[in-house]
Amino acid sequence: MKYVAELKAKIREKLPELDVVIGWKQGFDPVHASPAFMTTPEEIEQLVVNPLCVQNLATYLPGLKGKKVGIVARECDTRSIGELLQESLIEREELTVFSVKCPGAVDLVKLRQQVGDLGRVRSISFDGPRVTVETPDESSSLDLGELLPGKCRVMAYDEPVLADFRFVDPDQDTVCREEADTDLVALEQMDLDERFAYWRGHLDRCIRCYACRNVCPMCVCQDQCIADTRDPHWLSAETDVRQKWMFQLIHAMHLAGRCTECGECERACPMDIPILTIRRKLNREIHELFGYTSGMDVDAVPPLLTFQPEEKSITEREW
Amino acid sequence: MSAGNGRELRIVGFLCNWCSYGGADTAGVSRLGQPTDLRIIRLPCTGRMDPLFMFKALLSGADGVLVSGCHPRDCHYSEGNFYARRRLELAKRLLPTLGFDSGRFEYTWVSASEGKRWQQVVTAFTEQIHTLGPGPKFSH
Amino acid sequence: MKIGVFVCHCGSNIAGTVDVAGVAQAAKNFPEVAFATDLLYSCSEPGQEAIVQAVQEHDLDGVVVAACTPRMHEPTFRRAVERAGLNRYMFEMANIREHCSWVGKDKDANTRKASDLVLQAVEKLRFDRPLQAKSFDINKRVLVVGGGVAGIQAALDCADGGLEVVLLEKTSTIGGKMAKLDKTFPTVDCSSCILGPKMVDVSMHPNITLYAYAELESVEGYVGNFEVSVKKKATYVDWDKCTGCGLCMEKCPSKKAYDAFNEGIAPTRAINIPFPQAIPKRAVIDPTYCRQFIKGKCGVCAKVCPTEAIDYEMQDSFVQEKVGAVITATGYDLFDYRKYGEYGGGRYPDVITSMQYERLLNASGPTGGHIQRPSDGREPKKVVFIQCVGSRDKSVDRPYCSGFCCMYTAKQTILTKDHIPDSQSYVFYMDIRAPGKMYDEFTRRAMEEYGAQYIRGRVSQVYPYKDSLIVRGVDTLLGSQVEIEADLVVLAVGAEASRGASELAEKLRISYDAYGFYMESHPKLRPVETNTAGVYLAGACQGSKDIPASVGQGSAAAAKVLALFSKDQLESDPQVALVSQARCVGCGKCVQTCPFGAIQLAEDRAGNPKAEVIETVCQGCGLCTVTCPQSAIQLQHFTDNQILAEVNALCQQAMEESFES
Amino acid sequence: MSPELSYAYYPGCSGLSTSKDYEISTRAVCRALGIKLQEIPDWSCCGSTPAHTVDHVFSAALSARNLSLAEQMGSDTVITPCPSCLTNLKVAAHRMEQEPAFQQEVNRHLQEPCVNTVQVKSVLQALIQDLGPEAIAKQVEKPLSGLKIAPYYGCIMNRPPEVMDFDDPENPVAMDEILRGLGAEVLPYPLKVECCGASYGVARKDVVMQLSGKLLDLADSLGADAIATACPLCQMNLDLRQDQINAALKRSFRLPVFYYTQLMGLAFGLEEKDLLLNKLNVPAGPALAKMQQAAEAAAEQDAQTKEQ
Repeated sequence: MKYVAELKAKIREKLPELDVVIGWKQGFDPVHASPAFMTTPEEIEQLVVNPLCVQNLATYLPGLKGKKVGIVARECDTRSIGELLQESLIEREELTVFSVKCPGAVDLVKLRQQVGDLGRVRSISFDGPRVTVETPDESSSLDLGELLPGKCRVMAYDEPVLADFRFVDPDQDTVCREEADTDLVALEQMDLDERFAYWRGHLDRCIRCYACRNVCPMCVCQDQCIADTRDPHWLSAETDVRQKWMFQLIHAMHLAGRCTECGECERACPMDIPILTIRRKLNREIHELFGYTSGMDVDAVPPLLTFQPEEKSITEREW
Repeated sequence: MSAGNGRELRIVGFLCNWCSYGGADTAGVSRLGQPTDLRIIRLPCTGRMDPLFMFKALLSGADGVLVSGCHPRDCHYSEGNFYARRRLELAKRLLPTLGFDSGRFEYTWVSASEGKRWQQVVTAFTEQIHTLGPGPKFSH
Repeated sequence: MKIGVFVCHCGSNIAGTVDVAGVAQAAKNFPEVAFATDLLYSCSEPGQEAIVQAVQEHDLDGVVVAACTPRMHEPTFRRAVERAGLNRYMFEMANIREHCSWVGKDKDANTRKASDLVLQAVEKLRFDRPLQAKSFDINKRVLVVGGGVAGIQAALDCADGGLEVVLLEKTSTIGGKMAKLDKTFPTVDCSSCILGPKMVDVSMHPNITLYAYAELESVEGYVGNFEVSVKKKATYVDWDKCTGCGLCMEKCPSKKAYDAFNEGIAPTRAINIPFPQAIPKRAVIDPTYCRQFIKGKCGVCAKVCPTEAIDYEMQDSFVQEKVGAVITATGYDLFDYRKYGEYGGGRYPDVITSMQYERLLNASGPTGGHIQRPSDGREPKKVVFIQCVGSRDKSVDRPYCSGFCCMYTAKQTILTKDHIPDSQSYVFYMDIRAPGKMYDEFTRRAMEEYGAQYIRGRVSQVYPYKDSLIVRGVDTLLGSQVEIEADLVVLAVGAEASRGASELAEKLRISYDAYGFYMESHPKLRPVETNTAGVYLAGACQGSKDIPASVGQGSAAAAKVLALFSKDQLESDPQVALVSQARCVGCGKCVQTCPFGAIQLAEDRAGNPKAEVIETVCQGCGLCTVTCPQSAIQLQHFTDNQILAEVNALCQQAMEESFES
Repeated sequence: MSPELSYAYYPGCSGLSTSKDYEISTRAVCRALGIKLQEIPDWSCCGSTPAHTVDHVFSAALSARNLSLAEQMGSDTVITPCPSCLTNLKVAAHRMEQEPAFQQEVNRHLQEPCVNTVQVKSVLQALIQDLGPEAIAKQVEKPLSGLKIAPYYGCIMNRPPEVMDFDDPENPVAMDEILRGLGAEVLPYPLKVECCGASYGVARKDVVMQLSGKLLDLADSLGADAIATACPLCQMNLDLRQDQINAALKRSFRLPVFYYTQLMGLAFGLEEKDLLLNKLNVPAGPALAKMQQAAEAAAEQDAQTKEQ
C-alpha cells in the first residue's frame, strides 16, 4: 500500500508517547503475516499492510490495559475496538488508533483450494484486485474477490468507527461488500433435522482446543473462562458432542449483542467449523429485536444489559 | 390427566419463587389437575435464569423447557423479568438455527394468584411437547 | 457428605396419590444419602423431632424434606435442622404436594415424579454451603400509606407503641370512606361520632407526622431501611398559614366544582375544605375549576384570606423519609355504576350509588340529611335498592362478593324509613350475605320491623317514565316478572381495588391479584404480611372488607411492625451474591444491571478493579450471576453449580435413553 | 366517495308480502345511495321460527342453502333487511363455524355444500358501518326537522351479542345515528330492544296487547310523533294492531310506525312508489304535516332574520 511509508512515519512520531504499537509484519513464510509489537524504530521498519494481514489486532488490547497502546486497525477491526470501549474493557485515553483503509484479505483456506499446498508458495504479490502466486511449478493469477473471507462479504465498512490517524491511498476502493449471508441462507434452507445433523456433524469434530476463544477480541474472561473450571461446572472433560456443543453455545451466548463478527474464531479454527454462523444468526436477531449493531456506537448500552418495560419487537405468546 | 397417551416426556420448568412458583402452588392448593411430565426448578427470579440452563437441559436430553416468572412490571426485584425477557426471547430465536424446534422452549408470566392460568400453561405446553415428540437424538 | 431424606405423607394429602415409602426407599440409592425414611406429618412436633434425632443419630450434615411447598414450611424445617445442630441452609425441600400429589391423578406417575424431585433436591443439597446471616441496624419508623379507618388504626397503634409514624393520605383529609358514611351497621351509630375522635387523635399524636394531599412517589431500600420519597401535591394554599376558617370557600365565585367528598351529588367551590370535621382542616384549590387558573384572573380567595395563605404559584414538592417498615392501607374504590347500561346510572339523575345515597342521608351532607331526588329535589316515597352492582358478576369481571353491600343496603332501608316514615323500600338481591355478629338479625329487622320488601332476583332494566323510574326485574321465588314504579333507585355498588393500586404495588414490589387487591403472604396464616419483608397490609386494599375487619387488620399490621421493631437489629438473608475475586475481571456489567445498587467496583490489593457485593443491600435476585460471563459472581444457595446439578438430575435418565438408540 | 358498495341481497319472505313497504324502500334507499344489491338467485326461506323450533339441522340447512348460493355468486357479504332472517342466517353460520361436525351434518342436506365464507349483515349494519352516517346525511334533500321519533330496534337485531356482534345489545344506536342525520329529533327511548310480543300475535294476542301497548305508551309519554323500526314483525304488531291495542287498553294512540328506510326515503325526497307510505295502517299524514309546519315556521323565521 502506498500509505505505508506515511503510516510508518506517523508511528515513529508517536512512538515516544506510547508503550507499544501493534501492527503486522511478514510471517514465517510468504503467505503468512504475523502480529508485530513495535517498541523500537527498527521494528517499525518491518511493518507491512497487505491482504495477508488478516489478524484482528484488537484482540490484544484488553490484555494491554493500563499501557499506552497504538494499534494499526482496518475499518472492521475498529468495530471491535468500539465494542471494547463501550464495555469499558479498554480506555480511550490509553489508545491511539492508526486507522488504515483495508487492502482486502485472503482466506488461506480458499487460497489452498486454488493453489494447493501453501508450503510450496514461493511468493505472493498483490496488484489491485489481482493476486499473483508463484510456486516452483507455476505462476497463477487469481482474483482477490474470490479469496475474500466470508466476513468480508456480508458487511461493508467504508469508514472506521473511530480513528486518531487515517491512512487511505488515493482512489482506493472499499474491498468488502454487503451480500447475502450464504452460509446462513444455506442453513436456513435445511429442515430442522438436517440442521441438527449439520451441527452434530460439525461440532463432533471439535477438538476443544479453544483457539476460537483465545483469538476472540471480546472473550475477555480468557483464563477465567467457565469452560476451564469446575466451579462453576458448566462443562465436563468428556469428549462427547454435547460438551462441545454446549461450549459453543456458551461462547455464542456470552457474545450475544457483543460479537463484532470479525471472524477470528472461524479463521483460527483448525477444524474449519463454521461457528461464525451461530454468532451471525444471533446478531441478526438482535438487530431485528433491538435495532442494535455491536461496536458501532461507543456510547450505546449493549442490548442485554438494559431493557424496555414495553418491548416493541417482542410478541409474547398468549396461552 | 396426561397429555398424550403413552410415556412421559421430560419437561424442565424454571420458575421464579415469588410469582410463578406461587402460581403453581395455587394450582396445587386448588387441585387443578395437570400432566405429570413437568419437573420444576425453583429460582429466586427469572433474572437468575441463564438461557444457557435451557440449552444445557435440551442438550442433556430434556424434551422441553418452560420458564415462567412474574408479569412484566410485577417483578419482586423490579427488573429481573425485563432482562430475562430479552435474554430468553433471543435464546428462543436461536433454537431453530441449531436444529431444535423453537416450540421446545417457551417462557411466560404467571402470577401467584393465577393457578388456573398455570394449569392452562402446563397443559398446553405439555401437549405441545408431546406433539413435537422426543427431542433429537445425539447418538448417530 | 451424609444426607438424610424425609418423605412426608401429609396424612393422605401426599400419601393418597404418591407411594411415599417407595420414594423413601428409592432415595436410599441417591448419591450421598445416608438415611431415608417416610414421616406421617413431618411438620408436626413428632415429625420435626424425628428429623432432629436422625440428624444426630446418623451424623447427617444435610437434610432433604419432601413435603409441601417451601413457601409454606421452609422456615419451619430450617429451624428444625438448626435445632439439630446443622446450619439452617444445609437444607432443601422437594415440593411433592402442591406440585405433585395434588395435581396428578396417576399414582405411578406421581411416585416417579416425587422421586425425581427428591433426587433433584439431593443433588442441589450436595452443593449447599453453610451460610451465616449478617445483622444490620434498622430504622424504627413506620410509613402508613392511606388515612382511612384501617390506616388510622394502624398509625395510632404504632404511635401508641412508641414508634414514629409517617401517615400519607392522597386526599386533603384523612377519614377515608368511613368519613362519608352517615351511620354504620349493625348498631346504626353515627359514623363520624366514632371516627371523628380517632381522626383528632391522629392530628394530636406527637409520634405521627401526617402528610395529607400527598402520594408515595418512590420507594428504595429494604426491610429496616426503606427510603421513600413523598410527593406533596400543590394545594395552592400555604397550610402553615391556613387556619381552616372557611372564608375563602364562602366567597369563592366558582360554585360548580366537582365535590369528590359528596360523590358529585352536589357541587362545591373551587377552593374548599371537604367537610367541617376534616383533618387537617385546610383548604385546597381545585385548578380545574378555579377562575384564577382557567381565566387567569379572579383572586377573590387571596383577597379575603385573613392570613394571606393563598399561593397560586405553588408547585408539587417532595419530602424524603426514612422508615423501617411500610403498612399499606390504601382501601378500595367503588364500582363504576355506569358499566351496567341497563340500570341507567349516569344517564338518569335519580339513579344513584349507595355512597351518594349515604351523602343524602348524612346530616352534614349537601341536603342537610333530607333525602331529596337529585332531579327535582322531591322527597322520594318509593326507593328501589339494587344489590350486587359490580359484585358476583363475571360479565363485568367482578366475580367476587364485596361482602358489605347486603349490610349497608339493609341499613339504608332502615334509615330511609326513619327519614321518611311513609316511604317504601324495595331491595333486589341475589342472596343475603350477613355472616357477622348481629348481622343477620339486622337484615331481618330491616325486613320485619322496617318493612323493606326484599325481592330475590335481578333487575333487567330501569327507565324513566313520566315523573318516575320503572324498575323491571324478576322475582325468582315467585317465578314472575316484577315492575316497580320508583322515585329513586340506589345501586349497591361493590368494591374494587383502588385506582392506582397496581402502580403502588410495583413501587413496593408486592403482588396483587387479578382484580388489583394486594396478595397476602398466606391466605389463612399470614393475612397481613406480604411476600416483601417489611411491607404489611391493612384494610380493604387486601380485599373488600367492612369497618370492624379493617380496624382489626389495621391493629394486626401494627402488631406485626411492633414485633419486627422489638429487636434493634435484623438479620439479613445470607442468600446473596458472592464474588470470586480470582475470577472477576472487573468489567462492571453486574454493577450496571443490579436493580438495587448492591454491587460496587472496588480495587484489590494489586489495584485491579473487582466487583464487591454490599450484603445487606443485595436482595438475592441473581441477575448479576447471569450477567457475568465468567460466572465470577454467584448467588449463594442458587449457584450455577446447584442449578446445573438440578438440571442434570432431572435429565440424567433422558440423557441415557437418548444414547440407547 | 368510497368505492362502490355491492352485496348479495336476501329480501326474506315477508319482504315480498306483509312488509313489502320495507323491502321496496330498502331497495330504493340503497339505489339512491349507490349501493348495489344483487338478489341471491333462487333464494328460499331462511328457516325462521317454524323450522328452528322443530329441527336445528333442518333450519340451519335452509339458511346454509342461501349462504351457499351467495358463495356461488362469488360474494363475500350477504345483507338482509329482516332481523329474523338475519338471526337465522347468522346462527347457522356461527354454529357451523363453531362445530365442524354440525356443518357436515348440515351439508349432507345440501346439493352444493356451504363452505361458510360469507359474512352476514343487516342492511342497517351495512349502512352504518360500510357507508357511514355522513354519506347518508349528505343525501338528505328534505330534512325531517321537527319530527320526534322513538327508535325501536326490536329484540333480535342485536342479540345474542356473541352471534350478532353488532352495536350495543342493550342500547343500540345505529338507527339513532341515521335518523339524526336525516334531521329528525331522536328521543331517548329506553325500551328500544324490548319485546313487542312478536309471533304471539296469533296464539296469545293478549300478550301482544300488553307488550306492544307498553311500547306505544312510553313513546307517547315521551312526546313522540312516530316510531321508527327495523323489523317487519315489530312494525306489524305496533301498526296493524294499534287499534286493537287501543281497544284492549282503553287508550287512543295514533302513532305512525315507519320503517327507518321509509324515513330515509322521505328525507332523500323519493317518490311514494318507492316508499309505499300508504301501506301504513296508522296514517303518516298528521305526523308529516306537523313536520311540514315546523319546516315552514323555520323558513319564515329564517326569512325574517335575513330581512333584519
